Amino acid sequence: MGPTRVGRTLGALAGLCVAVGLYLGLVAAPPDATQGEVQRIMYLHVPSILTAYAAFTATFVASALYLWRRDARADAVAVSSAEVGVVFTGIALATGSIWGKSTWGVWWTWDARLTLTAILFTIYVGYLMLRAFAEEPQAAARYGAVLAILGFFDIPLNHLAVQWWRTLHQPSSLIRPGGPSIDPALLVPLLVNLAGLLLLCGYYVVERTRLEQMRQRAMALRLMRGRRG
Amino acid sequence: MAVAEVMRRTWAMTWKDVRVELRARERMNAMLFFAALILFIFNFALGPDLSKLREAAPGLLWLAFLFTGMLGLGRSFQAERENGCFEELLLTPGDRESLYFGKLAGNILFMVMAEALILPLFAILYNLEIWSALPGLFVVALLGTVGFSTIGTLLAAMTAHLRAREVMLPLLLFPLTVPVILGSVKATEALLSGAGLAGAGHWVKLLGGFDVVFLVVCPLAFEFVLEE
Amino acid sequence: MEIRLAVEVEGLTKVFGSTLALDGVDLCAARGEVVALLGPNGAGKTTLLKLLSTALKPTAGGGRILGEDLVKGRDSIRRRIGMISHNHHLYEELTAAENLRFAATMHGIRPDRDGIRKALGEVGLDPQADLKVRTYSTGMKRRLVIGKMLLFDPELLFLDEPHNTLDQAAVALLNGYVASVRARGGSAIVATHNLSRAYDMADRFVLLRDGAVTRRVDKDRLTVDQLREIYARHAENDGGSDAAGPVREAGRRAPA
Amino acid sequence: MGSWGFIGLAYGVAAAALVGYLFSLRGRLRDAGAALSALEGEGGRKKS
Repeated sequence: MGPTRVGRTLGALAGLCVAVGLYLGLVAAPPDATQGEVQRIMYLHVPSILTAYAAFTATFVASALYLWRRDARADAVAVSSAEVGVVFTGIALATGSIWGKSTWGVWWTWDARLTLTAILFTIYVGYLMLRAFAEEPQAAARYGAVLAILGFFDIPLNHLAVQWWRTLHQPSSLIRPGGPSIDPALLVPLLVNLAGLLLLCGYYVVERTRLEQMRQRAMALRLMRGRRG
Repeated sequence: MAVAEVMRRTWAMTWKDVRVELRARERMNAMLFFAALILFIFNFALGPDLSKLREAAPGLLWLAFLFTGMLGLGRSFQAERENGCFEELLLTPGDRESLYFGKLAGNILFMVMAEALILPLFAILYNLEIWSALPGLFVVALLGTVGFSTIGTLLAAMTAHLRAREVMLPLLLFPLTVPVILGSVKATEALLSGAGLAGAGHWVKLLGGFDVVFLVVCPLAFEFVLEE
Repeated sequence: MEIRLAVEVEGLTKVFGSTLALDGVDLCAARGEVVALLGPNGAGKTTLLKLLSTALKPTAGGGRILGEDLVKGRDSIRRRIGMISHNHHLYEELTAAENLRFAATMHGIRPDRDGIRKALGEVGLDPQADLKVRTYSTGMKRRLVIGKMLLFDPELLFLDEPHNTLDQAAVALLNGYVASVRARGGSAIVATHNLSRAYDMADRFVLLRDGAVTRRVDKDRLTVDQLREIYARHAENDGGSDAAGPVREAGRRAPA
Repeated sequence: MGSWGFIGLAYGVAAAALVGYLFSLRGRLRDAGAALSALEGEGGRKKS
């Protein structure tokens, strides 16, 4: 199964969009009034955590579909978007920590959003390990699906708990219920970068799903060979 | 009548777990010994200066509760693992939810019994005055224990057959139960500083909400974990 | 309507990862009939038994057990079957009476004290009713499982290597119980590689190897040595499948 | 380290992660493709 047309176009679009986003974020956008240049890290940090949320939501939907219809394709998408989601969560953690160092002088602050990102990271790394440890692929798919569903219901509760627990950092400006409250000059690069990372995530998920399906097919072939052996 | 049968089956599961545990006493002994150990270790690690400890008391108390509980949850399907009783559960007719609730009730009971011994020992060692906050503490401890055990029982069933189950259970359980940890510790902190249940209001609501959500989700998911 | 076949399944397949445990097995068993599944370890006997008793879900294939669909009718199938296995599915820390009370409740039966006492009496465990099963010998544990079956009173009985490590008396009790099930119109499927025990117990023999049926044989005038010889040819080594052999099958030509 | 230093570090880490993942994905796809064609090839030979 070679790279599909969808995969290639997604990849090209993502590349283009990320490039534009980079230009806007690093060059065109004005420096932040209070934080200065370093605030540009936001154009990477916020989009990557939002992309991770999107990927984990896809994992939830695919997992529910798998449990309902036992469709191997849904399982392939579930594990793929979880893996890609972990990569983006990792980026969000790293950039958040670097941003924290530059503004508050410490690599790690128990700031609400950073803490949530860390929790998300551990939950879905646990998901990938659970799938790796389960001997039997059907069990790995089933257990993984259940864990993804638990994780999905857990995240809003985590949001509530951590927000009340502490919030050093300004409450996350973009996801606040009142909608984005930052001035348009900063908003456009943010949204372009978000689109870029979402497209890139889509491309990675499509390719990773293809890999999973090839593995599934190889297992089926080994099975057939076993039968004729 | 279906409901009566569900209740009977749930009660039979809990009765069996409690009866097996009272006979073998493996799990309770391990939990109590571990709890006492962890309390003493806190002292050695954090030094005898009580004023420092008192400030961290709610956190330490819940660390003792949760790690002892985690030890108990890890063994919740031990009786089933021996001589094939897990497969026997697969063969029982009727709903899977009663199997889950029966096992959950047992786990909650064991954890609460451990807490009932940890709390006085903790109060003595750290010479905390908990008498006035006791009713509130009971409510928070129960809410926290239910939340922790609800997901814990499901994950214990899921990791029962895994090779590295001693590692996998905590690794999966603690990140998912952060709201329980935060809620319980903060509510306990409010209680110990005399604020009463009202003072810890929103944390208690968080714990309640967490329990309700997962008392619905986990039994439904249990069917997919149990099937082979 | 009184169904004629207790078991009627086609193409039963079970895959674990990339190993094919069971490869498209057809099986029929009429009411009042005992069928023995024979084959070396790893031939798929236990997997087939677990699929028929709804402990495992089939990867492919299906059929009817006691007139109920193998997958959709699982709940009511489980109420009407019983399993006697080499590991005895009992709780060691509970006493015999407690084990029966727990198993009966989970099976959906209202256990009363004398019902349990009567069952224990029939398998000769009345004096040990209140002793922990941990103190029981294997034979006594097997008797207790038979006592459990007396409580369940299954229409279809599954036995998985029930004979190993059994003393003479327990074997007699087991064979007696299976005969009583058959006498009441019930049926049984026994998986074993103990040929002589299977010969005493069963009417028909299905030979399995590498997850597939290699031969089906009726008992009729067959002697145990003939069975041993057929078993040696079809289940042990790689002998060519004997297509022309006299194969009597309830109404359908079995795939070679 | 100046603010542009931090910006460079952040974007550098992100780029490393994304490109690294892409190469890992490409590698795994290549290996899976090879394994698959080996299996299919072998399958073919046995059938004919």
